[in-house]
Amino acid sequence: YSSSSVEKQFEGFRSTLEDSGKLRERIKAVAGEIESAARFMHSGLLLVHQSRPVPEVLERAKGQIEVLKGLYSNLAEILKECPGQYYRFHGEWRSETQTAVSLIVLLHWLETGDLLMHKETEAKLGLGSSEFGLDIEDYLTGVCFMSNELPRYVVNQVTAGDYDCPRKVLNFLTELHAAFRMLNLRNDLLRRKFDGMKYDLRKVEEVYYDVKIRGLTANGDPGVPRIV
Amino acid sequence: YSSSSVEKQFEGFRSTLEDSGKLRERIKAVAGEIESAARFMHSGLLLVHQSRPVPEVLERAKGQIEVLKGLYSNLAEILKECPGQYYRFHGEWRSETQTAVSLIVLLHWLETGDLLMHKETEAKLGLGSSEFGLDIEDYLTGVCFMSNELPRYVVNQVTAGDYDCPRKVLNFLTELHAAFRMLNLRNDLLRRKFDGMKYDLRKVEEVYYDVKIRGLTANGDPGVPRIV
Amino acid sequence: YSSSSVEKQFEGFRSTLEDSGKLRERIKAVAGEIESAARFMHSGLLLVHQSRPVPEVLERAKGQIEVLKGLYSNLAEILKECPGQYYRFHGEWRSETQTAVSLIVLLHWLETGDLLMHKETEAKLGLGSSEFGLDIEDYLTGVCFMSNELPRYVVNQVTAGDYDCPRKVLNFLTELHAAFRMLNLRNDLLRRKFDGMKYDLRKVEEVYYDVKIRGLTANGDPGVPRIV
Amino acid sequence: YSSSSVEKQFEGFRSTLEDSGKLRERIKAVAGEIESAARFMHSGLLLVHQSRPVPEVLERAKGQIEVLKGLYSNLAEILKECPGQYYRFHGEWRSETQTAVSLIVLLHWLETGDLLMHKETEAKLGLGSSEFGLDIEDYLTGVCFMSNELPRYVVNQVTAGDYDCPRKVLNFLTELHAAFRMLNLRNDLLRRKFDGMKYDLRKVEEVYYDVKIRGLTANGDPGVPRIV
Amino acid sequence: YSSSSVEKQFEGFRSTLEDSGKLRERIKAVAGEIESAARFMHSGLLLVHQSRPVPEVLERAKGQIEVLKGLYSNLAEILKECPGQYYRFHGEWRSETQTAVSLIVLLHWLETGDLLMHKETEAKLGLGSSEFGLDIEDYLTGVCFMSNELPRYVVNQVTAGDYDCPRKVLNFLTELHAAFRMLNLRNDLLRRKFDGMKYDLRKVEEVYYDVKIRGLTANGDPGVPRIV
Amino acid sequence: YSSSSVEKQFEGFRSTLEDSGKLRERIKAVAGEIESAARFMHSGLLLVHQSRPVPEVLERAKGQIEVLKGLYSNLAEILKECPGQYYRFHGEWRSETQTAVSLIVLLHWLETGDLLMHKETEAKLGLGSSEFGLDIEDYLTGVCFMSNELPRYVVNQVTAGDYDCPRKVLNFLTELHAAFRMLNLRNDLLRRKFDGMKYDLRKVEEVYYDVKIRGLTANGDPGVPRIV
Amino acid sequence: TSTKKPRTMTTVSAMKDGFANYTDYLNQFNDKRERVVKASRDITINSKKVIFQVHRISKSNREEVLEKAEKDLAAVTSQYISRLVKELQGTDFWRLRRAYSPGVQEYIEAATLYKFCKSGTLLDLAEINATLLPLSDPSLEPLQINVLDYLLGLADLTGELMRLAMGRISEGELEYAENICRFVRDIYRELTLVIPHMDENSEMKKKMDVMLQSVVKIETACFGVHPLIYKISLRRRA
Amino acid sequence: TSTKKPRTMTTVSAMKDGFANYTDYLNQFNDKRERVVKASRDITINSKKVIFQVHRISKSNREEVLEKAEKDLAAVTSQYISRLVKELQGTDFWRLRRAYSPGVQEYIEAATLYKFCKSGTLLDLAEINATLLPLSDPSLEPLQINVLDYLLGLADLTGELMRLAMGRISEGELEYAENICRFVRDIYRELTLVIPHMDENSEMKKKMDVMLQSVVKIETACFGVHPLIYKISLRRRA
Ligand SMILES: [Mn+2]
Ligand SMILES: [Mn+2]
Repeated sequence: YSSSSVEKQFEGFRSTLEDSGKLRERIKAVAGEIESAARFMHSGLLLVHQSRPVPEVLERAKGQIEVLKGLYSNLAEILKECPGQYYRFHGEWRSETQTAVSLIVLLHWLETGDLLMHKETEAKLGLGSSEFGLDIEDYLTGVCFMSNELPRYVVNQVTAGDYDCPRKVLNFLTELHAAFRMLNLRNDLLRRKFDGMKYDLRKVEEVYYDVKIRGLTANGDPGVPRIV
Repeated sequence: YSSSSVEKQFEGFRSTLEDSGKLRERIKAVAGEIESAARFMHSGLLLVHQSRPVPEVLERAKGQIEVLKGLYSNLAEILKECPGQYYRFHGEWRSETQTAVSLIVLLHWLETGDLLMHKETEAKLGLGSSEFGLDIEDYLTGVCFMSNELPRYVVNQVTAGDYDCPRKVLNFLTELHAAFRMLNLRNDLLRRKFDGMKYDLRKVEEVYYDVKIRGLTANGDPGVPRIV
Repeated sequence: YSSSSVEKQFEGFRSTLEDSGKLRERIKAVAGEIESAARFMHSGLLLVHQSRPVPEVLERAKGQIEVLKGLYSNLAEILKECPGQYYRFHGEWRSETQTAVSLIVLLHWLETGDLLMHKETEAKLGLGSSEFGLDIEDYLTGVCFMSNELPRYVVNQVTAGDYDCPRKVLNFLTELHAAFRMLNLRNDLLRRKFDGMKYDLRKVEEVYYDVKIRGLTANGDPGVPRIV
Repeated sequence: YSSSSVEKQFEGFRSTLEDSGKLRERIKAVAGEIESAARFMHSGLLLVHQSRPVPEVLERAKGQIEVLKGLYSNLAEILKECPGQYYRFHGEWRSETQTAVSLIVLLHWLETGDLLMHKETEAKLGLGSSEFGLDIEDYLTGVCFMSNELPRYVVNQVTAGDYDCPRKVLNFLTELHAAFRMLNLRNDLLRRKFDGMKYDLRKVEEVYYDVKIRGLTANGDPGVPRIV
Repeated sequence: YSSSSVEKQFEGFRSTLEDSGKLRERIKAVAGEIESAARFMHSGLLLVHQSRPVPEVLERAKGQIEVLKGLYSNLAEILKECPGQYYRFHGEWRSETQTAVSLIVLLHWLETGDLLMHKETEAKLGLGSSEFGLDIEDYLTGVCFMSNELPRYVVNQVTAGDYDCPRKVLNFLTELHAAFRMLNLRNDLLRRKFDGMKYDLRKVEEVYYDVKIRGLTANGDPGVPRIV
Repeated sequence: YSSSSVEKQFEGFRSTLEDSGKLRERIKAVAGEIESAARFMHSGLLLVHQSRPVPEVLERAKGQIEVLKGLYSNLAEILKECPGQYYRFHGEWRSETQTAVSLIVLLHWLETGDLLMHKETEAKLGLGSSEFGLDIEDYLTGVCFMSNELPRYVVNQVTAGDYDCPRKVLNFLTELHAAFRMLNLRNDLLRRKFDGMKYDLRKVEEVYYDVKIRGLTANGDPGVPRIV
Repeated sequence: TSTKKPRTMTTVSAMKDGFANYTDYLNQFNDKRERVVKASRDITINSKKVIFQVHRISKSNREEVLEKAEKDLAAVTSQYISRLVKELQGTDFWRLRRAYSPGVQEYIEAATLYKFCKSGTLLDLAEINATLLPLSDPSLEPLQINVLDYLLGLADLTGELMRLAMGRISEGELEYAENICRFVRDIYRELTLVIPHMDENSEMKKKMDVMLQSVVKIETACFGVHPLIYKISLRRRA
Repeated sequence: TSTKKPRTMTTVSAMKDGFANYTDYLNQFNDKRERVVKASRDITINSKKVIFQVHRISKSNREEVLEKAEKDLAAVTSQYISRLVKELQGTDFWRLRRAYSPGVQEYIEAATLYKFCKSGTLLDLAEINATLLPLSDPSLEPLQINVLDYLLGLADLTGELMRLAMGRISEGELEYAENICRFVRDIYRELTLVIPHMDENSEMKKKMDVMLQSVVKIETACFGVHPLIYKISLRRRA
């Protein structure tokens, strides 16, 4: 048995792996920028909890979407160098993308009250070409993260005097939860996140209950006598 | 010293162990189907939290009981092949059965306001033959799981305007809790689940309190002055 | 809604659970006695490591087998009260039985140089009736435990001048190991115990070579009958 | 080198260890009875949450104090056999005693509205002799447990129409909390339990404000003597 | 309801708790010094593994016993301030004492080949007054620790040419192990430590085997033929 | 309270932290190169286990020391930009440096049989200026790592026919171990690594014992009769 | 062997000398670390006392409570922080950071809490460091608390502010509570932007989770009393 | 509300449609994953059988044992690896790596072990991949095992070689054992240089620790029988 042939073979492995290592480094750098842009956007969106005028808050956050779009285009460019290896490096931008999705979906919901669908989200991020798309499970995980923000939002909106907010959010979340239940989820992160959505739902139900039982509904639901 | 007798013995062990391995696989497969049917039933029953007309919700859920019945009959069939080994494989269908019990008991309670008895539950699942019955601790654990759903149900019912619901549930849960206290439970899962029932009770008490203090009881309990 | 039927049902549960609790306590008590008898037997058998005359040592140990037999008959008696629940309580006497098996098998090997078969072991313990037998995996685990004692035995026998012992043990263990390899083991503990057997084999091999190198074999210690 | 002296020494150890083992068993047995008596007492006291007439509930619970007293006298009797070893075995009755204390203190509070002092608790349990007293940290932990019951009590009392209860409990808890804050707590469990007391306080405050807002106080329910 | 009595009581608790806290601190400080003296002694005794003249090594180690004695007298002094609370604070000096015992027992064994008895160990540490003695389980644990040093000692002694050492150590350990087996140990640290002694015994047996099979025994044990 | 002043302050923090973040990135890059050079050196030194001619192996490894020296000079250069913050970034090169030290010390030992001291190691790495030195604990940890290689080295040297190697290594390790014992180590990594050195020592003792008992010592130690 | 022996002898003595030096060095450094840990513990205990004192605040005793808190805080600075200042020179400042960081964080917590209650503003790191200048020997580099410890202390402040808010709500001072709520939200938001730039931020990440819980607790409390309690509080004032 | 209702209606149906799509997609993908996992499991079981067969080797039965092993290995390739080939197209190759990696690693282990026993050389990744080419549909990108799985399989190989060496030593084939020892040392050394470049190398790091233990076990075994057993083995051969 000859040592030198082993050595030669490993020499080849090393150079192959070094190349993909360099690619990974470049991907990581872009993922870091995505994370930072998303964080900035998150920080801006947090102002919706502080009764700042919603349109103004949304306008500033929207600016970040453009930044994100640019970064994803960089990412797609890099991945063109290694066709078919999207999922080899997926871990590098996965959680960043989930966060970005959650923010874009939240922003859209604040604007329209509707859920931004997968294809629409892809479009907002400039993705959707055949090679570099938005993974569906990442999209769904992002939607779960978005739902986590809603209980806090409801509490703060009621405090700010919007007594109809709980009902609207509850309808939205109930619908969303029912839609998710159709999915046949594996025992992974997405499943755990979806399980967490149940608590958001319950929490919003309780706020709605608090509001109703205090007779605070906007249009004076006749079924509940107003006291005080 | 005869080596062939050792070999022969181990040959026998091999086939015995393989047989029981296959049996276990078949049992696991049925348990998986039970889990899936229960999940489907659960999904349907959840609609009671959304003020959907109860009878319709219950009707759909009842269909699943038939499915479950069929699956348990399959399980019983398999176990007939290995008499006396019920408890050897019990772990394979244990938690699935507890979930199934909790749903059937909840459904019955929604229909009648009564607790479905152990024998009745066994009957609904087509069990109760001397060989394959419903383990009492599994039944009791299922009842505990069922109690976990009640606080949320009460909250949503009050929101939907049914102010008499807390009183009814509180009576039911108090009774149930008192009955459980008669048991001398070992320090195991069932004990922990029962300990959790206390929190359900407390939560329902709090809702009842909310309703009463606001004078929202359906028939205007005269003991509590309504104030405005 | 009849509360008394609930109460009555739980009354029934209480007595059922108490009964099975008492049964378990009784089983535990017997298992404790088995453990203690096995410990005593072990303590006696340990003397084979100290060059005490083997027949005398074995005679004393054999006495304990009768004790164990009595205890297993008590166990079987108790289990007759709950037919079909062998595996429900199996955990209570499992590890005790594995120890007992290992000792009985060791003792038999010391006497005859042969492996005591499953059926024979069952017979020695007075088991083997259709209702209460010796679980095969327990038997196999006991055999693995027995193998763990052999390297030490070999070392001490050589020290005491029995140079033929390593060969005999090596033949026995090699055969046993080969037989075990035929099994497709699932069970974790048994699998791990079997994996450990190869270290026993290695150690015995080392002693065998040590002895062979020094030409210490052959000169036929007359006190030890040559088997095989 | 005399082996017999070693043997003799270990003979002595065996009997010493067996003696203290038996002692521990006897202590454990009594501790088990204390646990069971406390559980029974707890079960009786729980009825105060169900608007049962308080005096009747208390009367039944008081009976258990006598039982406990007898058990502690047994315990003290046993410990007399091993002077100076109170803290050696303390772990065996520690948590049982904390539960017992919590119940006795609760009962006293229900009767008088006052905190039962350490010395008084000791007296009720027949302790306080120089050799066997009630450990201060056990007393304090028991008091914390007792405070955990109060929020639920308040909720249920208000539901039952006793609108003065929140004020009384709030005063009591505030005072108690302030007193605890004076202590420089080291012990982990006690510290954590005390930290939990603030949630009890918060909950009672909420109920107090609820009741006040609705003007539900003042109209002096005659059945409940106003204290303070 | 007199709040001042509560306050006064807690004032008392505060000072009591602070006092016992200070006591504990002082005990901890002495325990730290014991640990340090034992470490120093250990470091000296280790030289026996390096074929240094034993008497010289022992002489230096003995000096540390005096230091330890002084420290235990300090400890006893402190404990006099809180009679009956030996076991309350036992945990603070427990493992340090076990180490100290192991060293003193080892030193004695190196000098005499005998096991230092419990009473003698107590005497060496200046303990044994009725109030502050050496806990038997601590003594036994120390003896187990001491046994852990013996395999290494035997290996190094054989390397240094003392071929009689394995026999002597083996006799000692066998005796000790048999003596321990008489005890009915609880399932705790001591039990685990004793279980470990088995491995020491096995290792020493193997060294003895090595020596014997090579005919290296000092006085040419006639039972083993020397071969070249 | 004004939001804008908070914002301004945090703006400042962010830019300060970003600056030191960039510095850290540069340090990490150099540390990565150090790791890679050390790994290369390690891979070369591993050949000593394969009976390759030692001088040749050492020569190649020495080349890497120069590479390391260059990298540490880069590191020192970067740290000049942030005086006094050596220990802020220490974690980035800590384990890499420990590995490098272990290799340099091993190489020196293979060449000379002596321990390379701290100052000498510093010099070999071109460190030792007042600002950027070799942390003493890193040096000591490196020495412990080096000791881990020795048992394997001894085994392989003996296999290759160098029967005097165990004695030499044992002397070195004993001395080293004794020197380490003088240190007053905290309960940290270094302490754990040092505790591990005990096993290296024991392992080398056992190899020495194996060699001696087989009479394989180079110069025929007269105290041990050669057999075979 | 005659040529070998002397070499071994010098080697052994070189090893011994070297390790004797290492021993001295480590002993001295460990002693210093011990002193710093002790100082840190004292700072923690006494800062906690200041925090405790601030929590005694109520509508009626504001002035006197804060006056005492100010005095206590000054005592912590002059008695305990000064001990740190003496120990931490040169590279020790970063090397021993783990040893003193808990104390400094608690000190930051106390100082910023006091300041917020006093003036409703966030005490700046620069202000804190300015108060430390007089403690240093003028000939040496003065000790300045680093940004990381300041931010970690600030993260803990939120928990205290939550307790403060609960107390204020109990006493009906809803506006005060709402002011706290705004303040805490701002700090939380700003920290989310700073956190990725912090050295080893896992500790901070944990604190941020706790912090978000505190923020939500304050918001929920404000929600819980709104608008009902508010009316009561008005009634009381009247 | 009349303007609102229709919008909500369409929204709900959009949501439903979207989720129906997601459900289909996930179901299909999960099914494929299941099939790949199953194929991987089959590959593992059958590769283990090959390994087991190789371990039956002894001085007397070399030829026949290896012949059977070769046949078994070919069967694994044609029956089970081919199933993988069919499933893994496009991005699925990397996406489902976790699902098939255990099987492929075991396959590598079996193939390299067989090759070493047969010819004493290391089976190259390129050689393995060449044997896979005929399995692929020629119109599609052919399946090629990736370097990572190859290296991970190689790391496990060491454990088998350890067992092999033990067996050889027992039978007195010391030179064979020493050859294994050299081979394993080389692989270990080469892997230490490759490991930092591997994707997510924590699994590999764990394997390297186990590997070093195997190397040391082989070395210690060689030491244990040297030079005493060696003489015996000579005597036996004579
Ligand atoms: Mn704090
Ligand atoms: Mn393998």
